[in-house]
Amino acid sequence: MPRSRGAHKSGPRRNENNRIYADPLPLLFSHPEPTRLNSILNLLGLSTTQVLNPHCEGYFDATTRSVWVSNQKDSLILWRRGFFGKGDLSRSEPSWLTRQINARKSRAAGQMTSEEVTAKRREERKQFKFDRAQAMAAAAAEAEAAFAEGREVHSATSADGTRSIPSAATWKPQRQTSNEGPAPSEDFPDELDEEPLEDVEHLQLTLPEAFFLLWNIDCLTVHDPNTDAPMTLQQVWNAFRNAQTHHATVSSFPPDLNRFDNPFLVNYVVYHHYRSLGWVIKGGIKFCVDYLLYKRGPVFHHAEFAIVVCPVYEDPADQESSPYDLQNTSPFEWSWLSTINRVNSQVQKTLILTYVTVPAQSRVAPDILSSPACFAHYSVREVVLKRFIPARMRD
Amino acid sequence: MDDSLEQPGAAPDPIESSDRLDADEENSSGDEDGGLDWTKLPTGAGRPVIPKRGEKDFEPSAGGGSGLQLHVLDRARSAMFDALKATPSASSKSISYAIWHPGISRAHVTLARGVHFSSVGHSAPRIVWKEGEASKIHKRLELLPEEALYLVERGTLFCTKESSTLKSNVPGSEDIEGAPMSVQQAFAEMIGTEDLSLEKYQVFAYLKRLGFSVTRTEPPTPCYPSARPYATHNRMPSVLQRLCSWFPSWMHRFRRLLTASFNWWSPLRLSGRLYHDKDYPSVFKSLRFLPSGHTVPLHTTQKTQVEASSPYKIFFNLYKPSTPFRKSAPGPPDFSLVVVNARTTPMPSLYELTALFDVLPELPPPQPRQRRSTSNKTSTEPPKIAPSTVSAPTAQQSLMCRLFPWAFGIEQASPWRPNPFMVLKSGKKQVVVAAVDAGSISFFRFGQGAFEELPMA
Amino acid sequence: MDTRIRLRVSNEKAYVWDVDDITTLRSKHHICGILTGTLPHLSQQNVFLGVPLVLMPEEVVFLVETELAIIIDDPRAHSGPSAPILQKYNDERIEAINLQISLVEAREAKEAASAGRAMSEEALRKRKTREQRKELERAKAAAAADSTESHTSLFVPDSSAHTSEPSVPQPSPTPAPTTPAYTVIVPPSSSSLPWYAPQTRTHTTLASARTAGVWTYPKTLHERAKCGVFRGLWGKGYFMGGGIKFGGDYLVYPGDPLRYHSHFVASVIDSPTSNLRPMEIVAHGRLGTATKKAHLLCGWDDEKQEVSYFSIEWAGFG
Amino acid sequence: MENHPSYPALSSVLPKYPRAAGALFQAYNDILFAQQWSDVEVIDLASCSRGAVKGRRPQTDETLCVVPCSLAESISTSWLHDAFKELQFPKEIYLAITSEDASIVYYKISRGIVKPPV
Repeated sequence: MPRSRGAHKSGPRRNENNRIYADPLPLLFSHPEPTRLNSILNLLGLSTTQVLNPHCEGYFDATTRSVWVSNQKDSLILWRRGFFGKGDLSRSEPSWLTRQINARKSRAAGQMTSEEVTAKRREERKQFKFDRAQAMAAAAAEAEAAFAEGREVHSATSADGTRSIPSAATWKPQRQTSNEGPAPSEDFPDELDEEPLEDVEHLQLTLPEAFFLLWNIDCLTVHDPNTDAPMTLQQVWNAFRNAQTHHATVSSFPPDLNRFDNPFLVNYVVYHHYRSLGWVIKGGIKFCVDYLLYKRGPVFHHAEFAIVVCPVYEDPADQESSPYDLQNTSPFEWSWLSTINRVNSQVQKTLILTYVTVPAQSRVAPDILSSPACFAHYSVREVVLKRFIPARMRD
Repeated sequence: MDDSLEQPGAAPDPIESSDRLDADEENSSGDEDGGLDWTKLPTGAGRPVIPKRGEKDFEPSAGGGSGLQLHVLDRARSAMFDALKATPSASSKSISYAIWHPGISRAHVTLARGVHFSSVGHSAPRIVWKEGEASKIHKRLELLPEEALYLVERGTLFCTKESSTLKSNVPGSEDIEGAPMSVQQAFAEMIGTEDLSLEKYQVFAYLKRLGFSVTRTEPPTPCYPSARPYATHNRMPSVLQRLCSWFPSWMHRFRRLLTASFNWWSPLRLSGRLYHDKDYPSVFKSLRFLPSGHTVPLHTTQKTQVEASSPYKIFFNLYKPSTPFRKSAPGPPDFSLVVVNARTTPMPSLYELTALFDVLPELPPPQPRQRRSTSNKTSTEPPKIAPSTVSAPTAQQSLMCRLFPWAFGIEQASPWRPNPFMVLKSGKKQVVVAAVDAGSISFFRFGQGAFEELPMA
Repeated sequence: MDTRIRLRVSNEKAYVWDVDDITTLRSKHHICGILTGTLPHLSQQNVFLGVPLVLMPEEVVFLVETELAIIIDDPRAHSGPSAPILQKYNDERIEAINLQISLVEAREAKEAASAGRAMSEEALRKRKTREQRKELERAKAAAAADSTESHTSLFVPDSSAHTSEPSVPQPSPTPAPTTPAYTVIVPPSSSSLPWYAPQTRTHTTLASARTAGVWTYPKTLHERAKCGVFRGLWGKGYFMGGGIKFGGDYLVYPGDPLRYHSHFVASVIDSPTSNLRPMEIVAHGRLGTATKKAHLLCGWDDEKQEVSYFSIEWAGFG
Repeated sequence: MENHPSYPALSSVLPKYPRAAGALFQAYNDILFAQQWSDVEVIDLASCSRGAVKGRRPQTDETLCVVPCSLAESISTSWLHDAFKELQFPKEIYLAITSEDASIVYYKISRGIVKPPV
């Protein structure tokens, strides 16, 4: 365990998580009861273990460049066995419907919903800041007056000051100023609550996630949204690369499919690299990086590593001719490096620059791009970034 | 689990707050530069302690500040200006003397006194012309420009500028030649020589003030003592290495890709009855077929290769104050440092980083974390580079294992397995880059990642 | 007399050596620069630094353009003295040293007399050795204490005190044993050197300095943008410090950074059409919120020669 | 996509600006369903080639303007200026930045120099 942060979770809850999230991939292995025949087969190198493949289903959506899994059973499998996808209306696992139902129940019972609790907490925080600012201004005015009269001046914020400045630890909400929670009866007539809730949420898989599930472990079928028909691997291969047109600059629309710098390919290489090493890899926009790496999964620990994907063209000519506007292809300015490093060290994540080489068209013939065999020509390597503090490196 | 941290206002973590207490302008909390409280500057003798940071206001009140604000500001400013008026000086019994020779960019030390010379200066043979005599080679003590400038500005070296005609006759220093140099003149004339930029000087002085010994990595002249710590490590091909040069380890790792049997439309075949290890670790292992790691060759075209003019050359060797240092025979450095001007040079490219890593030694695995009851601020620091262990058996063993994994019956796991997170966070090789923006220095450590060697599953 | 600030330029870096100039810059012109020299009596730390003050290039451009400062080509201003001038200078130095020595001798004689007994030269020598030994022990003890408490101590012991390898060729000349100790001053600025001649090496405009190859900043659109933004923010009464460490180009203070926290981290955007990645907004917004600053995007329009500002904050929801 | 309950409200703008369609779709759903804003409407923001969203946060009266953009795009200060202009210079606009994993973050952009709260 990297850090003891997860330790505050109560034991039963942790055990529960260990049980629910025991499997790192949607595939399951069923080991039959040991029999004499089985042990003989095992000795011969033959396996009697059954592979249980869940065969989940999703729809390709070109607009959001993702695959939607709307079937609740499949969503649960994909989330619980390897943390694939994200609820499009939730922070992680799709929970929108449950939250709505709970909110209705809370309202009916005259309690606050969790969203309202959050809103109230933010409101209180605001009030605290306001109170503190007021107290500081008053202390400053007092000091000012003392100075003007030639009396001894106490520092506005020091402990020996005559006023106490509220701190986050000491401040208490004076009075419930707002968001008491709405009255149960009038605002929400009963008949409104009777209206059935439609689950508008789906589990959204990124294209690399979908391709990983589909291509490597064959536990996902992607359907064409127009025909409803399952797409072949070759169709998926083309459709996912084609979906990257939003990256393209307008002038060269639509972009040439046979390019090594297709953003889907570059991202897939990174995604596959970390998945194959056993990491759970999720998007990192909140921390201004491309990906976050979790050792077992987001329910267990904070992410240890923050990944910035840096594509490196083997041949600068390919970059010049590129229809794509790939990010992070040039070395960063120092101010940008400090920015992202600061953001991530504030939340105790180590920043990793993950370099993906983009094969030169002159070295590798582009017709290899017609199949995933092209992946053999990319390479991934990491550079670990950390601030160096000489004063702390003296002994 | 990251939910609580996703909001940008999330409370800063304890590690960063301990940073904040670090009484150094390394401080991460924000606007410390130029914002120090000079009124807290220790004045008298004795060992001063950290002056507390002054409490600052949010903003001046209307009209440029209230009476009290202006008063406090005035006090802070005069404390600062008073401190700046101090002149560099030393007792005549402890000051050293040198003559600056612009033609060779060296200061010839004519009188060396004090502890500084145990880590500064080197011996250089020079032809000396004496009147009426033939030329003779004398060994003499010389300073590089950064060494001379540093000693001059702290007032421990009195430097004059070479002149054939001018002689002084100051008591106690009868043979001083030339005109005295001010600190200002030393800045104007010594910087810009022998590859010394202001940025490099600022980094040098910063580290010297912290007690580090700092030497040039690339000897400017053959007589300059060179650490050359890596030559034996990387440049002497062993029998083993020569044997393996035609079969690099990365090829072994990805040999499946090179065989016709690999089906790119179906990389993982689990359905067959013959598949022996039907469990998650084997599945993940079979998924590791994409080339990764720094040993995979980096294909470049002519244009992307690191140019000779790249500023990314290791310039200084750093020795911690606690490392025994002999200036005539320096050992392997604790850190290797590159200095760049942050305004004109972006961070290094992958090609530049690769070139840097190529000349650096592999680090021994990080030491187990020292648990401390109060804080564990050392936990994320890189390991100490113990020079004696660089070529220790562990390093060789891991090399062997990486070259001939099948002989050891292992594919990925090396015997080198301390806390994998520590290894992943420090990297196998490290280079420190100091990026200087008009005098403010940011130090970053770039580590060569090794994720492919330490899978999680 | 020209009261403009004298910026001593060498290697395209501008230094201010006169403390009075540093005072004027800060108090009158709201220009901070960065102190970069070692403070003579606090030479083992990096928190408080001394002269010279190094200016950011945009500070230099601003000061010269507004005729608040002039550029001096410093290497050329340091001509060598003629023999008579140096002779005179050295004579004055010797005179000052002799004065110092006689003052010390007078004080010592007085002390010796008041001690009630005249010491033999031998006794004096012994006392001196004793004192020196004590002093050394004190220093060692202090250094040892320092190294054990290095986390709380700002002042680093001189490491070289522990190792005392003799420097390779020990130069022979030692001061005559009879000369008493006196203080040797290393002149900080060159103004005290009679042969320093800045008057003849002065550039009052950027154009003149550029032609002479002494100062060429700004050369690019980006550098022009930085100068334009700096001038714009200065004109609004702010103080600016370098911001690279903090995720931008400048830290922007509402008053002297000695007394006020910065309100913004500012980043310079070269032109209205320069690419702005949404990820930059995320990062800057996030970092600002965590450090109680707002982020300021400062967009330069080179044609109109004006700056437009956008402030970024976290939305507070989502 | 066409079967999604919010498609009818977006159908006028989504096909018009295909490159920004994903970001708008995501932001609109998040605001309506996850943030639970009221009086949510989509408006055509031609100068930025996309639709924008207006609405009120729960229990507030102020109408806020949200401009969606995807992490993969590049914007500029003139883009920001155009957005302000076409929205008739509101006090601030909220940039909804979307990522393909369905994550979304909101940042408030104000014109001019707006100092942080004390």
